[in-house]
Amino acid sequence: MKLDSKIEALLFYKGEAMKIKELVKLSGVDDGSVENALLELKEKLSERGIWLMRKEDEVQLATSPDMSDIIEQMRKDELTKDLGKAGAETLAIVLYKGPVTRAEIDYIRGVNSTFILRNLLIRGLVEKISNPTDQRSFLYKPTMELLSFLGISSIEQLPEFGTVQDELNKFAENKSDEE
Amino acid sequence: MKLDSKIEALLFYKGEAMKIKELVKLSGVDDGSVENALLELKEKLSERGIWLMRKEDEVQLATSPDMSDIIEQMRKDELTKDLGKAGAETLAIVLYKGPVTRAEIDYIRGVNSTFILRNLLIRGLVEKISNPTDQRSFLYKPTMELLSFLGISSIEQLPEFGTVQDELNKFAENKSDEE
Amino acid sequence: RVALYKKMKSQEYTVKTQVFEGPLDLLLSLIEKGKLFINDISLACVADDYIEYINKQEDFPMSRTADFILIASTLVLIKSKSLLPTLDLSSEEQESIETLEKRLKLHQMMKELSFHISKNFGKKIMFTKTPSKNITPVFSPDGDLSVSKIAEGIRSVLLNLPKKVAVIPKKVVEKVISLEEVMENLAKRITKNLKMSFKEFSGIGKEEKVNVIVSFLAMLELVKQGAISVSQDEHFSDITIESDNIGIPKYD
Repeated sequence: MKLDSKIEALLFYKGEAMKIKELVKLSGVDDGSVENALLELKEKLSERGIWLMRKEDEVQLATSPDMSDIIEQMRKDELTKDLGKAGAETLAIVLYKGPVTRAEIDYIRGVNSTFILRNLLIRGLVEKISNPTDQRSFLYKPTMELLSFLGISSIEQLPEFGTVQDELNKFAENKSDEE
Repeated sequence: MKLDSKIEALLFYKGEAMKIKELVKLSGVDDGSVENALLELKEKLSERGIWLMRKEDEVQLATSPDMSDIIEQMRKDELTKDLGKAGAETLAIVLYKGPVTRAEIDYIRGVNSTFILRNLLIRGLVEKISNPTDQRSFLYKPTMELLSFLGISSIEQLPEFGTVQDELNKFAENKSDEE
Repeated sequence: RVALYKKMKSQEYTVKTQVFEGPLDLLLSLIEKGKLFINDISLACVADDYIEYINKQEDFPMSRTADFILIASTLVLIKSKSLLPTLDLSSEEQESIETLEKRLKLHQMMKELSFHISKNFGKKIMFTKTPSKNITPVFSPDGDLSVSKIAEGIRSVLLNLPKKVAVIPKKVVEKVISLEEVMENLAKRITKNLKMSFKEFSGIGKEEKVNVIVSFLAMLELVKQGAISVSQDEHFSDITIESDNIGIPKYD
């Protein structure tokens, strides 16, 4: 694969600014080759929907400025679309069992919750905090805005809070039996 | 800006799979134009570091399979790559024969597949949709994530896909045998 | 066919020590070990080994035994038909044989394809863009988000939790019972067909029906191979089994 395509893939994957020297390190070539490849990539992207942006020693891929209106529309759609059954279920687990990891949510629901959690995060309904027992994972919990929107001052006010807790805990215990 | 560039920008911004009808809505043109633009985009990306993936009515951008090793080095977390015999068999059925019901999977495997299917759902490798012909059952089909892990940009790129489809169609001719 | 049958016998030990995921898995491995194609002849060849395998398994869970036995009944049908071409099969029985062959072929096909999946999975991953870390959330509930919607959500979650205790489904129990009937019926028909009884040889009445059938098929096989000869004085009387070198074969 050509160096400019390699760099394009790295920048795409990262999704944010990368230091040029990081690109040099990852692609295993010298600075000059990376500089040349960046020029080539910029040229190739000139007529496309993605641009190569450069600020000092950092580069990044971004959508071209002409796209701002349509992207604004897309963001609005993401924020207003119906939460659906998956949304209600995931939100309910975060409320009743939070702070909770994604793995626990997935296990309880029996399906993967990556995309729905992403949507709940950008909508400010849940937030993620670092997990004190595992550096690599996060814990999800309801936002203050969500609680006040629902009109509950403490989690225990949720309907049948005690019984739901019991059932979820019982289920979580069975998990450790199985493994 | 050209439609294929617009679509590229939308997919880049979104960073995950998008329904084609969503692209139609956002770009304000008809289905046919979007389909043509997608073909054009695929063509333009063919030699690049980013590829266009397609599964039924969904598309997404992803890094070229050749970049797999280098990107894995960038990641902090370890990916689970173990499928086991039961997992690989079930995925083969879902990929080559999907959408399928659990009953059909059991019929071919000769064992109950409830647990393995749950596991694959949690890992986001298969998804279930309601069965249009039977409200009480579900249909299982591959996810975009599964194609990503197999390094293919569409399901037709699976080894022997065409010949297997022909053979399966031959089997399906005496469909009444299946309960 | 006799040669194939003997070849299968020599593979027995390896098969017995293996663990199989299900009946089709076992059956396919018996066929593949004998380097056979999937058809009625090869299925007849492996029938005894299959039945012997399940007889030797003592701690099968009930639900799994049913799956294995159900396939066994079809194998017995196939074997009976191959040894006794005059045996009439009902259309249902004929269909169960065809279905088994078809399932086995599909099973084999998917098992072979699964090797591609295992081999390629995770080798060349196509990664999507890492989600942006600096998106500012905008509080945006949807129109009908409320405490009752949340309560509905959690109820649906609890309802869909997998049940821990595996109860044997009624259908499975029914299947086992119907197998008994199949065996009984088949025993009667074979006896009538040959106009003889094999009471003593097979321990009829004392043994499990499946064993009676297996014994009978074994005896027929030995007759075919010329190892023994059998004679019978009148209809429904006992059979005399004669042989110079092996005496009365001992099958369990």
